[in-house]
This record gives sequence, structure tokens and C-alpha cells, in this order.
Amino acid sequence: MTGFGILIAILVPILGGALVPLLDFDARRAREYYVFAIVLATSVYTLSLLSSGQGSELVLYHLTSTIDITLRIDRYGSIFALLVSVLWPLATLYAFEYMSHLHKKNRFFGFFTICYGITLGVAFAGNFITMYLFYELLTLATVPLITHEGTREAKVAGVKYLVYSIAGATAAFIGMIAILTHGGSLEFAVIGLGDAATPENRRLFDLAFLFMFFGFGVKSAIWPLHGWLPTAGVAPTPVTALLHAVAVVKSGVFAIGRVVYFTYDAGYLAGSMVQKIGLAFSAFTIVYGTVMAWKEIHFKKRLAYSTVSNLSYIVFAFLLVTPSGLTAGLLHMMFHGLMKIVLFFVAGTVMHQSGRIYVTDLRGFGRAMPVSFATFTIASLALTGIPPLCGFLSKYAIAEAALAQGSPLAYAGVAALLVSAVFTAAYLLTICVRAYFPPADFEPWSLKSVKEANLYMTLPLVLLTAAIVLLGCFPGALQAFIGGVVPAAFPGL
Amino acid sequence: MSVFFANLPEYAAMILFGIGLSNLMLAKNLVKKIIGLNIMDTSVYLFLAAKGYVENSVAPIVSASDLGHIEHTLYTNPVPAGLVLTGIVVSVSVTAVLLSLIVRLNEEFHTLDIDEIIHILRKRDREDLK
Amino acid sequence: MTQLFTLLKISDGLAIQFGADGLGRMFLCLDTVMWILVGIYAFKYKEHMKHTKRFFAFYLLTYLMLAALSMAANYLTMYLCFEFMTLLSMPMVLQDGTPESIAAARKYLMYSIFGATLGLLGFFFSAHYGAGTVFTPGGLLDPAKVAGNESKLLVVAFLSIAGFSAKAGMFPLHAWLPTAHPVAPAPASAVLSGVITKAGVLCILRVMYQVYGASFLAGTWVQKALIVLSLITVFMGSMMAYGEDLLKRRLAYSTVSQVSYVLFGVFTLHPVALLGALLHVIYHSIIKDGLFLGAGAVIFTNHKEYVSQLHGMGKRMPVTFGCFTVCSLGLIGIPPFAGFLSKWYLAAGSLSEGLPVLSWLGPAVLLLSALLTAGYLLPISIHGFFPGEGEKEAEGKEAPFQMLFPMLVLALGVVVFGVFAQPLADALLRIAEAMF
Amino acid sequence: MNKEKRDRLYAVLCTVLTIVFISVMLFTVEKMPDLGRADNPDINEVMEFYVEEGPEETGALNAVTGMILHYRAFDTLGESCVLFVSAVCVFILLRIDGEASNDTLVAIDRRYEPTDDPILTQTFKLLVPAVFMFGIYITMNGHLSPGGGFSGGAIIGAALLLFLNAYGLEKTERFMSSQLYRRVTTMALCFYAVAKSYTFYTGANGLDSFEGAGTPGNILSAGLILPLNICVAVVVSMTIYSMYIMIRKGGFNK
Amino acid sequence: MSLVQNVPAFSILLLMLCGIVCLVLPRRAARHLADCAIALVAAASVALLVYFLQGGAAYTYSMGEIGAPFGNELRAGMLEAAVATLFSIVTLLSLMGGRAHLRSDIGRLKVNLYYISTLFLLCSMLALVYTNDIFTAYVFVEINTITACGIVMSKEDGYTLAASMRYFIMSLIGSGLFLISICILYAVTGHLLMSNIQEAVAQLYAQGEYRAPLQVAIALMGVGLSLKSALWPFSSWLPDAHSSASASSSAMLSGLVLKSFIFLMIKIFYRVIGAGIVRTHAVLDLLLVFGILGMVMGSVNALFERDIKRLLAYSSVGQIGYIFCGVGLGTPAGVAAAMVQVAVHATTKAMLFCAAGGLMDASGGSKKFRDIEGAGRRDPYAGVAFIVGTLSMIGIPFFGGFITKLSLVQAAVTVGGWRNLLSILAIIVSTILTAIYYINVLAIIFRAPETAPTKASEKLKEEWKKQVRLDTEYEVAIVLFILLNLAIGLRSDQLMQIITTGLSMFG
Repeated sequence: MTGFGILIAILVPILGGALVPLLDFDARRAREYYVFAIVLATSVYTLSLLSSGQGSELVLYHLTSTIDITLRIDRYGSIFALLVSVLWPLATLYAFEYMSHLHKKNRFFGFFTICYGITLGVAFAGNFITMYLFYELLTLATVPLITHEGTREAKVAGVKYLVYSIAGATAAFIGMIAILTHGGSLEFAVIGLGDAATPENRRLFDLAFLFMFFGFGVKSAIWPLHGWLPTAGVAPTPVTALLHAVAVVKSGVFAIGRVVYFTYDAGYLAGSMVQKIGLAFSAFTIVYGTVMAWKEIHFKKRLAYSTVSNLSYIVFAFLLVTPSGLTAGLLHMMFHGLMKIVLFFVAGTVMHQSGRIYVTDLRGFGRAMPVSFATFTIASLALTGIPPLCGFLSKYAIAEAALAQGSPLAYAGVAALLVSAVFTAAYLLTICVRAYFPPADFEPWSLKSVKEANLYMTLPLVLLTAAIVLLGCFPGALQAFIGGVVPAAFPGL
Repeated sequence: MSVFFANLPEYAAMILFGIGLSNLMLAKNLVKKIIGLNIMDTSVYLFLAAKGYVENSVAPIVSASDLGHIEHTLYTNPVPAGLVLTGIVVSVSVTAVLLSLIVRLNEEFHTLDIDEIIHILRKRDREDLK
Repeated sequence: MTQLFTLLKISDGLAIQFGADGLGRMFLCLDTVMWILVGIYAFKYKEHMKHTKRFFAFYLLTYLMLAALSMAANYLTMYLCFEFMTLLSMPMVLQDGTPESIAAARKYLMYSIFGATLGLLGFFFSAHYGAGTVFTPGGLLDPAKVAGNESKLLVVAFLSIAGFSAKAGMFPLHAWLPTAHPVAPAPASAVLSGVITKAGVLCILRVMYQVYGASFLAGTWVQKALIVLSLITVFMGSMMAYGEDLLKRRLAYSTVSQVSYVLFGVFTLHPVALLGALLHVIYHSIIKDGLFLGAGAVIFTNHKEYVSQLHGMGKRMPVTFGCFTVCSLGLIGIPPFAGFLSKWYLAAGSLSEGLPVLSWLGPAVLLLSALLTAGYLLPISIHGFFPGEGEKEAEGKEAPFQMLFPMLVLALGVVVFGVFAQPLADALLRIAEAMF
Repeated sequence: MNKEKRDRLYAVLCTVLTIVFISVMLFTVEKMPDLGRADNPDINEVMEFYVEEGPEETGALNAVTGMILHYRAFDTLGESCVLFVSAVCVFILLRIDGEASNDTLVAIDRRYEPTDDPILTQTFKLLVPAVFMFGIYITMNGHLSPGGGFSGGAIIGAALLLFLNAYGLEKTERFMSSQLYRRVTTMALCFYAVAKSYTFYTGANGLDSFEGAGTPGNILSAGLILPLNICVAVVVSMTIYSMYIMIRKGGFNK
Repeated sequence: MSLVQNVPAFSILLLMLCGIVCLVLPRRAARHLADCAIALVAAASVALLVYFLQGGAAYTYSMGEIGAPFGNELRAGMLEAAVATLFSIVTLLSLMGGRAHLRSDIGRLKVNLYYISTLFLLCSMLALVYTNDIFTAYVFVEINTITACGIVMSKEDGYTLAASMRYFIMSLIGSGLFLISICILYAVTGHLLMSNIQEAVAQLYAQGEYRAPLQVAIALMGVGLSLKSALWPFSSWLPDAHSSASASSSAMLSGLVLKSFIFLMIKIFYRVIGAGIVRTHAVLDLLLVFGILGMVMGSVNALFERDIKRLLAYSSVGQIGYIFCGVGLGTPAGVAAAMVQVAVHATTKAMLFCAAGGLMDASGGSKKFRDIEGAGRRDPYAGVAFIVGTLSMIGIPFFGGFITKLSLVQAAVTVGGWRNLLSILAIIVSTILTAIYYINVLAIIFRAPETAPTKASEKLKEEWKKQVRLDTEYEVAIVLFILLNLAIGLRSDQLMQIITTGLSMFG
């Protein structure tokens, strides 16, 4: 398979998505067939690419003598692409139903599908500039989705998101250019700094790392750059779920992984000041995010803060700069995607079916919406880290990696992980308790009008929950797949 | 002190330039502004003329009989003179354009005060937005 | 454990495995007996409750998890069962659906999960420093990996034991107990107090003896600190119980105190003390179940919740109060009732263990606490049967037979195990010695 | 901050700025070469060349004219263009657009000044021929004596204005039409531009040019300088006239 | 001397001649003549550029048979040729893109005058680009000022007149300072030709003579030219002037006129004074600081603007700040970045102004935000232009703006100290702000009119429903502009090569 296959995978959803507003579907059915066909085709094609096209590469354009636009399938990117291509069709299915009551559907699905292509672009980017390209495009393509409702709140959220993201991307860009200018390489295939990492350049490279870390840290919601994420929850739930729990934020995390393992290397970062700074910030964010989630009563915002916390698990794992840290982070990246999308979907389903947005309003919902809350409970348990659900596995992996690394900050990270686990239980399980065990004065007739959502919404939920359970029990194949990234990231091993 | 007297015309030119500049910046009336501008230009001519001057010399117009054995020390420097000429032409042109502009502004706004004109425009803007 | 049953192998080092060793068998037996007895009682008591289906569902699920916990063969499985036991027993606490019960359930949940999380920390370390994962008498740590990391591991051991001790109600993580037990229905309180607290003890036993190993912890600051904590709890629980008027809460504080007897024995790291602890596990289960069922019977039939309301109740409910009195005597440790023997072994073990100060301070505290126990339990019986002059006697009637039957069985058990304790003590001694 | 305060602040700032500027400039001047010294930096080979070689090479005895119309002719072309574009700008601003009838043009004539003062008119009539002659002389002798196209053109322009005021619009505009203005100016400037393009081209490419210095001192000498002077004079005078007429009434007669 | 080397002189003279001739031509002929002349100049400049690309060395072209140090001179190198090409192409496209507006904005009798002004404007810019004589520069600076005002004023309403007045005053202060500075330089060096001044200055510096006058001259030069090129805070006139003028005029003013002064400044700093001396001078720091302030303040002002053309004008203030930031960094890379930004901004902003004209056409002539809602749908060319502009301004790879950001950051990270951090911070802040207001514009012009609550008057809504007549010239111009932007983004290596080679030919 030639590298052009990658381009096709990226362009099909982008062009297909761009066509949605132009074709201007009136009939819901037609739009759904069309969008789903594109998304599904892309997913199937991407999965086939992942299995058959490893290592293929396409140099799209020589932008300057030092900067190429390159697409490449490597193992690291494949992991992200796998996550995205599995989740997207399900989220699309969910979105069909969720959006049925909202206006401007053509615009929504247009951008929603475009984002798919762009996210794949992030996954398949072969160097930093290519990734920066797709990263920026992702920001721009998601802004209309956030402001979709057109309310003042939505606009403010959109602007906030834009400000944070652009600032981050620019800072990261500056970091990249600093590396490039001082003799480093932005290609992912090689160890980026190479011989340029002389002691004289070290201060500059450290600064560049911080720029890139905090630059990409915006999308991965490192404290204090997380502010956009909770407010972006005003977007329609499929967007919040897929983009702000998976695609967008994971692209930030993904990018940090790229920085850590494919530009700087373990030899440079291990024990360095910048690693410590990164670890400290991510460990703090882990705690901060859960505490904020615990204090928050808005359902989606609570989940958003939970995302803040969980993203830092991944960043923390990446920053351990050990093989096990890398695989642990990637594992959590996959699993958190699954878990969080279920949680968000349930939040959205609740909103869609009953219009309730606060966790305190969910008394007795377990009876009213049994499927949704069953899935929610399982996902909550998984996120809390109860074995043998998948969340436990990744947390375990992260903790083991941290212990193996053994620095004081790694131990602090383990502590943060545990504190966060307690709070996670507190903020998620209370919702379940409230939903299943309403107080004695609860009047069931008040939920008479609340019905379980239809198959469009429950099917993705059930499938994803099944994945949570099954992957938790039988992670072997996935772990092996993820483990394949180690030789590329640690060529010395 | 000798230096001071030696460069007296230049000093005068610089002070004039300052006066013209402050006039240009401070005067509210557009015509006065233009006067300030002209003072500024004139000061530059003075400066240039002073630079071109050489002690005990005359304007660089030679007589035909001297051709072939002209001694340049007898004459002042022709270059500043040429520059002054150009400067004058430019200043005249600009002044003409500015004056026409003032005529039009006066027709349009019935005032010569630039602040007031801007004020009127802003007011127009605000009414437009209502 | 020789025979292992692997339910699920997630990856290397992560497996859900079960196996039956003596300790597990003992706890499983205890759980089963208690569950049956309390279950019988609950069939009657359910008339008092809403959502009975739900109650029994979670009652059985909790039993399932307890059984699984007893059989758990490695740390992961134990952690898993421990978490699920918490989650599944929590609905029993909020059975009534009152705001207090919901708050209590939340408190219970949070304390337990916090404790479990500390336990998880222990798991992370044991997985990292362990030679294997299956519980082994004497500890599963890999000495090669441990070398140089002892202090780190000691901290973790302390934290994880303290974490599991939340379930057993040891200071400072005891506070959920007096909140949760009174609001739960009596059968739930009975099993919570009598059995589920022992699940915490089981976990601590596993961690101390089969993960870290007695030799690793013996004489360290961890052991001393834990003993001090357990002694504080013993004393404090008794004192709190002494001052408490709400009957079920008085019993809950009593549980706090009594389970720490067990923990004291466990922490002493001496076979005899451990024997005492195991004996006390069984005795206390029987006794405390009996007490709670008695309290429940009073509430069920006569709606009296406070000790001060019980003057003369003994005359109205002679069987209930009779059983209650027998159990009380057992708990105080009056020979030949059941509690005496366990306390005897605890004291003996502690004295022969030879830790400075603590080896004699422990028995002293136990003795003091026994006095306090007498102080807070006996007056109930005394006032019940002999209300005294001028006191207004409470009105009421005897509990139905379905409720009396389990109480009678339990009271009988107190007597029988007190008098014919030798076979049990022999069996438990084998188990205890196998732990070292 | 209200407007008054802001104005005052602005005034104070400007004054301070000016004072600072003047002091800096005075300081600068003090450090600069002294006045009139023969060894100043500007008395260098360039000046020497202009004065000593210039007259011979260009044929213009007036070194300044020779310099501006020969060596620095590009500057001077630019200068003429400044005049031209400023006239264009004045047109843009003041020309009354559309089908304005002659009546409107006359109606707005001299809005701001008195008309037909007899004393002025008569004096102008007396002066006009002399001024014309003087202007033409200055122009024609630009390469020999003080003067040249710019000064001559200005004088001719002044003469035109005098003529206009002496004889009135009607008479003047019989010949000074918009067409005449446009054609004459265009031709003069075009000639200038084309001629100089030619010399630039030949000069830069090292080709021979027909331009010859002639005999210095004669009227018909100094190569292109005389025609260029005439062109410049034409442009200047036309510009002056046109600007006047624009400001006066916003357009030529049709 | 090969024929192509005559291009600089003859493109200036040709434009001049055509401008003069336009006075006597009929309207239509004048228009065609202007177009043809500019196209011819563009073609010739391309030829010159090709000459340099094929290895031609920089050369001086004496205007007349006497060369340095006596006569006027032009000097052409690769950079000059490239800038000339850029200027002439953008002028042509701006004229094409705003043609429809010219018809409606300019009085019938004044069409010729407009084309004369345009031709002279381009002529003066090319002269500024090519001249090797500092006094010639002064003369053409004045032509530039007058003609620039001419094309603003030619749309005669109160706004343009007042704006021209302010522009004139600001600009004349600048010219005055510039002239004084020339006088000082002349007085201490005795030369007017750039190369000779440089020699003399280098010698004076080596001898330590006249240090103070030289310093003052450099400062005055910098201040004077930055006054003219609308460096913040001297830019208060700019939004008025650029927003009220006709579309083509705005495009040219914003896109080119300011850049010609900046180019002149770079030229003076690096060719007249000499890079080594300028770098030690505080004026660069001043330019850097004010450039950075401009980057931020221009964007901040644009953020609160509710008028599409004023927004673009404020955006220009910000973008000019980028150029000054590059110049102020003082390194060759910084200057190269500034030049890249000159090219990018010239094409992008000219395109956006033309497109803004299209939006106004599609909205009944109003340029207020509330009236142009959905205009991007009604005029898709303008819509696409704005998308491209936005992507470019944010700095998405493949677009011109990316290259600016790339080169500027590359320049910024190689300098040391506070300059480094300050400029990087400014780039971040300005990028954010730019993204916000451009995306806001996109949101407005693509808002679906049927769903959005709109405040536009009923009359305008009627106007919207009319089929917008688009002329081919406008469409072609927009498409070419977009292609130009993409070309810069895609062939940036060549562009950088031209600029760096050109800069090395400067000395």
C-alpha cells in the first residue's frame, strides 16, 4: 500500500464533511445514510490501513528546505488512529439521535465529519509541522461545533477555547521552531535533537520543551491551562464527548507524547529539570481536576473536570520517559477514551431525554433509564479503577511505571493517582447512588415522562461498555499492539 | 562659545524647526497648522543654505572666461542650493494640496478645527450605528 | 495455597485467582453461618422495610463478595472483592432512604473506598516488589528487589494496613461505623458489625502475614504504631460506647472497640495472640450479631431505640433480653462464656511477645476495656430486668419466634463455644501457626 | 479623562517633546561641522566636480542649474512630477464634477474675495507684459545666470494670474482652456520624461547621445538644459494657474 | 549592460509617462493604458527577477552618463526586483478587484485623475525601491504621500477628507524629520548617494568623528519613516483613511504604501548607515518595542471594531507591527522575516480589502457587521478570500502567514535577551487576538440569515435578496490573490532564498 492511502483516509471525511452543508440535506434519513457511510468507510479503511500499512509514508509537500508536510503511519500514531476510528462511527450514531431536536444539522454534521479527517491527520502526521497543521485545523474546525447553539454562553466558550488553543499551538510552534533553528529535527522518525543537544544549547532546548509542553498542554488541559475545557461543555454532547473527551484533548496528549519520545529522548529528559516541572504540573493537575470535579454539580462540567484529571494521568505517565511509562500512558489514553465517552454519552442522553443538567437532579434515573445508567455505572467503576474493568488496568500500569522509575515526583504521582481515585469514586459513584437509590421522599411519578433513549443512543453505549469490560479482562492483544511502540521510541533498547 | 556663534544659522534653523513642529502639532486651526509646516520647511532651507555656505565665496555661477581653470574654493557648494530648490517645490505643492483640502473640509464641515471635524465624524458614526 | 482456581488472567501479574487455605475456610464458615442466621431473622424483620427485594438482592450479593474475599488468592482479587463488597453492602445501609441513612451510606462508601485506595497503593508496591502474586505464608516479597527499599515499603505497609483497617473500624478511620450501623436495618447492622468488619481483619491478615510477612514487620515502627492505634481504638471505642444512649450506636462503638482487640492480636505478630485474635473474630461475630439482633428485635416489636427507654423491657421480652444478657457476658469476657478464652490468649500472646512497654500495656488496656464493656452492657440487662423503684416501666411485647430463633442459636453458641472451646482453639492454632 | 484635560495633557506633552527635540537638535548642531569652513565634509570631490568640471561638461555656467538638470535630472523630473501630482490632487479635490454649467462655475467664482477692483486691475494691466518678459528671460537664461525653469515658471505663472485678474475670466479663458492646460502640461512633461529617458538610457548603457554642451555662455548651449528649463517653466506656470483657477472656481471653462 | 538591466529606470519612467499621458486621454483609454502599463512593469520586473535568479549580480544604474558620486543612481538587486514585482502585481490586482467600486466611488471627470494618481503612486514606490540616492528618495516620498492622499480623497466624503488631512499632517512631520536627517547626513558626509554615504559613515565611525550627529540622524530617520509607515502609536489616522477609501485604494494603501516606506527604512539602515552601526543603535530597540506594541494594540483595537474595513485597517496596524518586530530584531533573519511579512501582508491584506468591497456590494454598500451578516454566502468569492485570509493570519501551513510566523519565530529564537522573550510573547498574544477577530468575521459573514437574529434594517434585507452581480475582473483578482498567497506559502523556500540573497546583495 502506498502512502497515498493515508491521504485518502484523511481527505475522505474532510471533503465528505465539507459536502454536507453544500448538499444541504433536508431529509434526516438521507443525511444520516450519507454521513454514516462516509464515517464508516473511513473507519474501515483506516483500520485496514493500520493493519496493512504500518510504516508507509507520504511526503506531501516540501514546504521549505527544512520543513516537509509528511504523513506516516507509525505505531504510536496508529494507536491514536485506532481509538479515533473505533469511536467515531459510534459517536456519529449517537449524534444522529442527539441532534434530532437541534437546528443547523447540516452544518453540525459537516464539521463533525471534517473533524474526523483532521484528527486522523494528527494521528498520521509524520513530523511536527504536519501535526501543527492538523492541530490548528482541529481547533478551527471545532469552534463552530462549540458555538453551535449560538447562545451567548456558547460564544463565550468558543472564544475561550479559541484563545487557549491558539495560544497553546503558537507556543508549541515557537518551541518547534526553536528546535529546528538550533539544529534539531522535527521528523518523528528520528531522535529529534541528535547532536544539537550540546550543553550550550541545553537551556534553549529546555525552554523549548516547556513551550511545547505547556503549548500542547493547553489541549491536554494541564493546570493552569485547563480553563477552556469545562466551559466548552456547552457544545452539543456528541462534541463534548467525542472531541473534548477524546479527539481534541487526546491530540494534545498525543502531541506531548510526540515531544517527549520522538523529539526529546529519554536520555535528554530523564532526571532533567523540565521533566520534573512536567511531572509536578501533571501530578498537581491530577489532584486538582478530581477535586474540582467533586465540587462541580453540573453534570457535563463534572465530567469535563474528570477529563482534566485523567488527561494528566497520561501526561504524567509519558513524562516518566520509560518504556513502561509510555505504554501505560497509551493504555490509559485508549481506555480513558472509552470510559469517558460513555460517561458523556449518558450525560447527553439524560439531557436529551429529560433536559436535566445537574447531578443533583438525577434521583431515581436508574429506574427510568436502566440501560444508560447501567452503562454509566460500569464506566464509573472502570474510571474509579475497580478491577477487572479497563480503568484499573491502565492505572495499575501507570503506577507500576512510576514505581519502576522511582523518583520522588513519581511517588508523588502515585499518591496523586490514589487521591484522585478516591475523589473519582466520590464524584461518580454518588451519581450512581442517587440514580439507583433515591431517598424515601422521592416520587417516582416525577420521572414518568423520562424514557430510556432509543437504539441510536443505547447501542453505542452498550457496545462501548462491552468494550470496557472485555478490554479490562482481555487486554492482551491491545497491550501487545501498544507495546509495539517501544522499539520506535527507545531505539537503544 | 565660539562654536555657538559659528553655527548660529543652524541654531536658528533648529529652533525654527521646533517652532514649526510645535505649531503643527498644537494649532487647532488647520491653516495655522499649515503655516507651522511652512515654518518647518523654511527652517530646513535655512539649514541647508547655511551648510552650503563657504566663507568668502560667491554663488556658483562661473563666467565663461574662467572655463578650464575654475577654482572651486571661490564658490559656495551648489548641492544644497539644488536641494533647497527641490524642497521649495515640494513644499509649495504640498501646501497647495493642503489648502485645497482645507477648502473642501470647510465646505463639508464648516469648521477649520481638525478635532471638531473628527468629533463630527465620530458622532456621525454613532448615529449610523443606532 | 496449593490449589488455585484462575477465573481470569488479565495479563502477567494481573489475575483473578481463588484458593482455599485455612484462614479463608474459617472466614467462609463464619460468613455462611452468620448469613443464614441473620437471613432467617431478616425474613421477619423485612415487614419493617420498603424495597425488600432490593435488600435481599444486595444481602446475597454481599455474601457472594464476602465468600469471594475469603477465597481470594492474590492481592488483586482481594482488592476487587473488597471494593465490590463495599459497593454492594452500601445499599443495605441506605435501605431506609432517609437523609441520615443516605449521608451515612455516603460516609461508609467514602471511608471504605479511601481505605481500599490505600490498599491499592499496597497492591502497586507488592506487585512491583513481589516475587509472585499469590499470597504466601511468610510474605511474597522478593528480597532482592526489597533490598534498599525497606523504609519505603514499611511506609506503604503501614498505609495499606491502615487503609484496610478502615473497614475494621480502627482509629482514625472508624468514624463511619457509629454513623452507618444505627441507620441500617438490624439485620444489616448485624452483618456489618459482626461479619463485614471482619473482612477488614481478613485483608489485614493477608497483607501482614502473607504479603509482607510477619518477620518483615516484626519489631518495626509499623508494628508499634499499629498496636498503639489499635489500643487507642480499644479504649476509645469503649469510652464512646459508655457514653452513648442510642442502643445501636452503643453497640457500634462496642464493635469499634472489640474489632480492635482482634487487630491488637493480629498486630502483635505472635502465634498465641493470633490464635486469640482468630478466636475473637468468631466469638465477636456471634456475640455482636446476637446483640444487634436483640436490639433489632426491640426496635421491631416495640419501637424503642434508646437505652434509657428500656427500663423494665426485660420483663416484657424475657427471651430477647435473656439472649442479650448472655451475649453481653460473653463480650465482657466472663468465663465460661465465649469471650473469655479469646481475651486470655490475646493477653498471653502479647505478654510473651516481648515488645517493650506495649506487651504489658496491651493486656492492661484490654482489661480496662473489659471493665468498660461491663459498664456499658450490663446496665441494659439490669435495668431491663430490674427497673428499680419509681422508674416508669416500658410497655411492649415479646418478639416473634422467627426472630427469637436466631438469637437463641447465637446465645447457645456463646455458651457452647465458651465451654467446649478446645477443638476450635486447636483448629485455629493450626491456622495461626501456618501463618508464620 | 474629559476632553479638556486630555487636550491640556496633549499640549503639555507636545511642548515638552518640542523642547526636548530642540535641545537635542541644538546639541547635534554643536557637534556638527562649523559654518562656512572650507574643510567641511561637504566641500569634497563632488562639490569640486560640480563647480570645476560641470560648466564645461554641461555647458551651463550656472553650476546649480547644470547640476539639477543634468547630473541630478532624475530628482528634478521627480520634482516636476510632484508639481504635477499635486495639481492632480487639487483637481481631485476641487474640480466640480458632472455636468456643471458655466453658470455654476461663474456663480461660485471668487466666493471669498472682492471682484473687479479698478486700481488693482489697472496696475495689473501695466505690469503683466513686464512680468511675462521677466519670467521668460529668467527661464531662457537659467543655464547662464541665476534662475531657471522653476523660478521662471513661477514668475510666468504669476503673470498669468495677473493677466487673469486684469482682463477677467472670459478673456483669459479664451486661450487658457482646460484642453490647453492638459495638452501643454502633458507635452512639456512628456518631452522632459522622454528626453531624459533617452539620456538616461544612453548614459547608463554607455552609448553616445546627441546632446552636446555647445559653447558655454551662449543662449543656445548646454544641450538639453534649455529645453528642459522651458518644459519645467511651462509645467510650473500651468500648475500655478490651474491651482489658482481650481481654488477660485472649481474648474476651467468648457 | 544587458537590456534587462534598464528595467528599473524604465519601469519608473514608463509609469511616469503613462501617468502624464493619462491626463489627455479619454477615460476608457486611460484605464486601459494604466492597466497595460502596470502589467508591463510587472512583466519587466519579473524579467529582472529572473535575470537575478539566473545569477545576475546587483548593479547600479546611473541616471545619465555620469555615475557615482556625482549623478543620480538607481541600484537593483534581487530583493529590489522581487519587491518591485510584488508591488506592481498587487497594484494591478487591487485595481482589478476594486474596479466596480471605482465606478461608483469616483466622479466621472476624476477617473483619469485616479489612474494618474495610481500610476504615480506605483512609480514612486518603485523609485523608493530602486533608488540609490537618498535625496531622490525624499522627492519620491513626497510624491508617494501626495498620490496616496489623492487615491484616498478621490472618493469624496467627509471621512476620506478628514482622514487625508490627518494622514498628510502625520506624514509631513515624518517627511520633515526625514529631510532634516538627510541634511545632517549630507553635512557630515558630503554625499547623497547611498553607497558613498555608507563609505563615509563607516570611515567617520572608525575615526570616531561626528558620532552624535550620526546617531541623531539615524534616530530621526527611523522616527520619520515609522511615522510615515504607521508604526503604532502613529497610526491613529490609518483606520480612518483605509476604511473610508475606495476598495482599490484601501488595498493599495494597506498592502503597499506602508511597505514601501518600511522597505526604504530597511534600505537606509542597511545600505546607508550600515548594518553594524545600526545594530548598536537604540533605534532598533525602539522599533522593536513599538512594533510589538503595535502587534498587540492593533489587534486589540480590531477586536472591538464593528466595521469590516476598519477592522482590516486595525489589523494592518498589527501586521505592520510584525514587520517592525522583524526589523527591530536587527539580525539578517529578522529583516528577512520582515520582508516575508511585507510580501504576505501585501497580498493578503490587499485581497481582504478587495473582498471586503465584495462583501459590501453584497450587503447594500454597508460595511457594518450587522449588515454584512451572511455576505460570505451571497458573495462566495469574498467568503473564500476571507477564509484564506483567516487561515493565513492564524498561520496555518500552506498559507502565506505561516511562513511569516515561521521566519519571525526563527529570527526571534536566535537573538538573545529580552528581545527574544518579548517578541515571542507578542507573537503569541497577537496570534490569539488575530484569530479571534478574524474568526468572528468568518462567523458573521457565513451566518445563515434565516436562523440568525439579525439587526440589519429591512431595507438592507431587501437588498440581500437581490441577485448580486459579480464582475469577472473582481473574481479573477480574488482568485489570483488567493493563488499568490498560496504561492508564498507553498514556495516559501524560493521566497526565502530570494530575500536572503537579496539582502546579501544589499551591502
